[in-house]
Amino acid sequence: MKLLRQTLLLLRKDLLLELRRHESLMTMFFFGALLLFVFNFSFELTPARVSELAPGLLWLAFLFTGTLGLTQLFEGERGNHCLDALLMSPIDRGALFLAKTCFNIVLMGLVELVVMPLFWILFSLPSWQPLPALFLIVFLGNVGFCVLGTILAAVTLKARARELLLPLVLFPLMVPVILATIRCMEALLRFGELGEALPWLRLLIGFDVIFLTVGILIFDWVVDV
Amino acid sequence: MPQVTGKKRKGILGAATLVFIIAGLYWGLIKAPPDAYQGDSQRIMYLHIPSILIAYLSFFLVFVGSCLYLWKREKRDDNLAHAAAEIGVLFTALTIIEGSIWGRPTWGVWWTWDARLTLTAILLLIFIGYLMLRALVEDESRAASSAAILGIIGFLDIPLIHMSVYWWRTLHQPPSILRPDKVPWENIHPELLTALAINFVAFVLLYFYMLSHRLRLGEMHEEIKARRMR
Amino acid sequence: MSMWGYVILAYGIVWGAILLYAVALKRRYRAAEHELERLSDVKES
Amino acid sequence: MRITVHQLAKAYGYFWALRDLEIQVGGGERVALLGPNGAGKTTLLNLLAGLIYPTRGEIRLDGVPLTRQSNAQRAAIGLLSPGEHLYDDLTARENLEFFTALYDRQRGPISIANAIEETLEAVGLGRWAGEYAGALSSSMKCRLSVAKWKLLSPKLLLLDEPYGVLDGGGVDLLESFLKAQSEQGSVVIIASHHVARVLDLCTRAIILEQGKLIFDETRREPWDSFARAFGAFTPGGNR
Repeated sequence: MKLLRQTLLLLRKDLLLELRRHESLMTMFFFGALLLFVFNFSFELTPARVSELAPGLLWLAFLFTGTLGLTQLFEGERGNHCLDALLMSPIDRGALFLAKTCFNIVLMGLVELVVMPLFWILFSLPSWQPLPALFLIVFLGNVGFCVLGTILAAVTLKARARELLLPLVLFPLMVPVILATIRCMEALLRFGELGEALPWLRLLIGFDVIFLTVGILIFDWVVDV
Repeated sequence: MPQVTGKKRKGILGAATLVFIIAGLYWGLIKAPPDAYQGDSQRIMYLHIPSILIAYLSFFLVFVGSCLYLWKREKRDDNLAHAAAEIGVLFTALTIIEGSIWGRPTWGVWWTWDARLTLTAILLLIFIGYLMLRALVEDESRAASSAAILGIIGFLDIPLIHMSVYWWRTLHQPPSILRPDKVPWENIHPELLTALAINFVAFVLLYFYMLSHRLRLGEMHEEIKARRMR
Repeated sequence: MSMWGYVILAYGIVWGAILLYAVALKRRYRAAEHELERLSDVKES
Repeated sequence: MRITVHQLAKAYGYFWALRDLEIQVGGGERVALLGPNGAGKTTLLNLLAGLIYPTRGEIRLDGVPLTRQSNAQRAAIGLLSPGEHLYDDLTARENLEFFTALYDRQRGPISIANAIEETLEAVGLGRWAGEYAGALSSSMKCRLSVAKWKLLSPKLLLLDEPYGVLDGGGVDLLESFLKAQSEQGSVVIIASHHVARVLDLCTRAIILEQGKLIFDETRREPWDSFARAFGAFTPGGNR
């Protein structure tokens, strides 16, 4: 599939650039870890309450680190009008969208790989057993966040105060992902399995699929004046 | 839309709106008897339900305007989206105010995370984001296409937001009979229904009346920009 | 506050806000018309 | 390569940047696009490059209209801005590898690596292949751009004000590259204010003013029509 080949090509370039400059990854990682400490100071986290609050706190941290990543998403293209270079090339604009979305998902995934265990350690949660399943749910939440986030990052690229505008425009639209991810994580933490949170999972997957297709179709209009 | 008939048609629309508003006020406040359950505070419903529908209607118009603009790139469609959003924000905000005032005597609190109030609040946030985006992008045609994308994405997201908020609500708040969407419509007193119907028509007419003026204003702004350009 | 107090409050705010918006719209309308005349005079002269 | 521009128009809001353009350009022609600032030169180049889409009318490359879906067609189009469209954090070689892969110029992996080395040698950047593009001097960056487009070899070459940043050596390199490409049937369109230099290179001149085409002559007649064209457009000169 040509779309896939082009997406992987662009993704490889973005990852290589990130490896060279590693601006986004470092800032996102430290910001995530920093938020954990801030949570510790701002909430009275007795072990009993922490497992109840964990989903909300974790997801709040990932939401903000993700937004940080989104605002840096097109920085690599800023120098030498490289965005025009990509738009001029024979690639499908949907591939550009997919590559940028996957890039931010990879960044957020790496941050979560470190921050979640750190959360378990810092707040001494009882069992490590639900962690892999939790990570899968958070990954699905990432996909939803990055899909919509990439579209809106491109839309607000040329706006003034775009770092402020992006979260303002993005967060209200993220309500389904936020609610669904937190409900699923709560069910996993409390009962060890999804159970009655299954409809939330379907909603989350539905959200990801819908806006992935919408993104691929609409991205051509996003980057064109 | 030729100027002359436009003015005449707006005149008729304006007159009809006024008639229905007065009828709505009279019917809602005086003629209709107080509701069996909630007493007189139910009269706020005559405003609340029409404005919610207007809020959704304006979001739909923003969606239509955005799609047409992306497809044909005509200023007219962009103008429609912008006008619908501006008036939509007003009615959405009023819906929230009405909802919380209605909630005060019934639940004893100014704000409850009731599904419908939360939903309207999210709608308001999306509208505000839409208008902020338009304001913060300087380049004229880029602002129009960016707003169009957000208009489409926002509209597609509404059903998902709707589902998630309602599921979230059924989880926490025990269903109370007094919740607006639980009102038993069948044995409602006919007078109340007529009051609601009249007010509904009044609001729709008012909405399109204001919209037509706002569209005209949009056209004039375009005209001014065109004149300055030449 | 009695029931009627809330009803009056709600109606007052709603119709007040709509009136305010109508007035603002009217003012913007007149300003635009004025601007249009000014620009059209400039073109003729 | 044959370009036909049919009733092309582009508007930004109420401002008509281009109005009903009618141009035919055949392979091997080198067109100088002249006109005061804001005449629509850049808009026309961006439309030809597929970066933006026309409000009315259409552009046909070899008879096939350029539309939103025509991604593959853009492979044959190159908007050369010397020193631009390069990633500063990638080395010269990586830049070329990335863009050749992007334009699907992978004629078998071995030969593409050799082609990259040869082209870098040809533009005199052999020793700097491993350097970051950002670290190169501006004239070296322009050589890298020429190397890039030599590898991509587009059928339609568009240049927007190339002489501004080029040094002496760079200009000769660029002009010989353009001559070579147009001999192989490519179309070259250069928008510039350096009228003397660009007219000397090109076989045809087009002048735009406020989005309209006011002059379109090929070099068949000897110097007089060019002299008039040259006279017609001296910045601030009146017709």
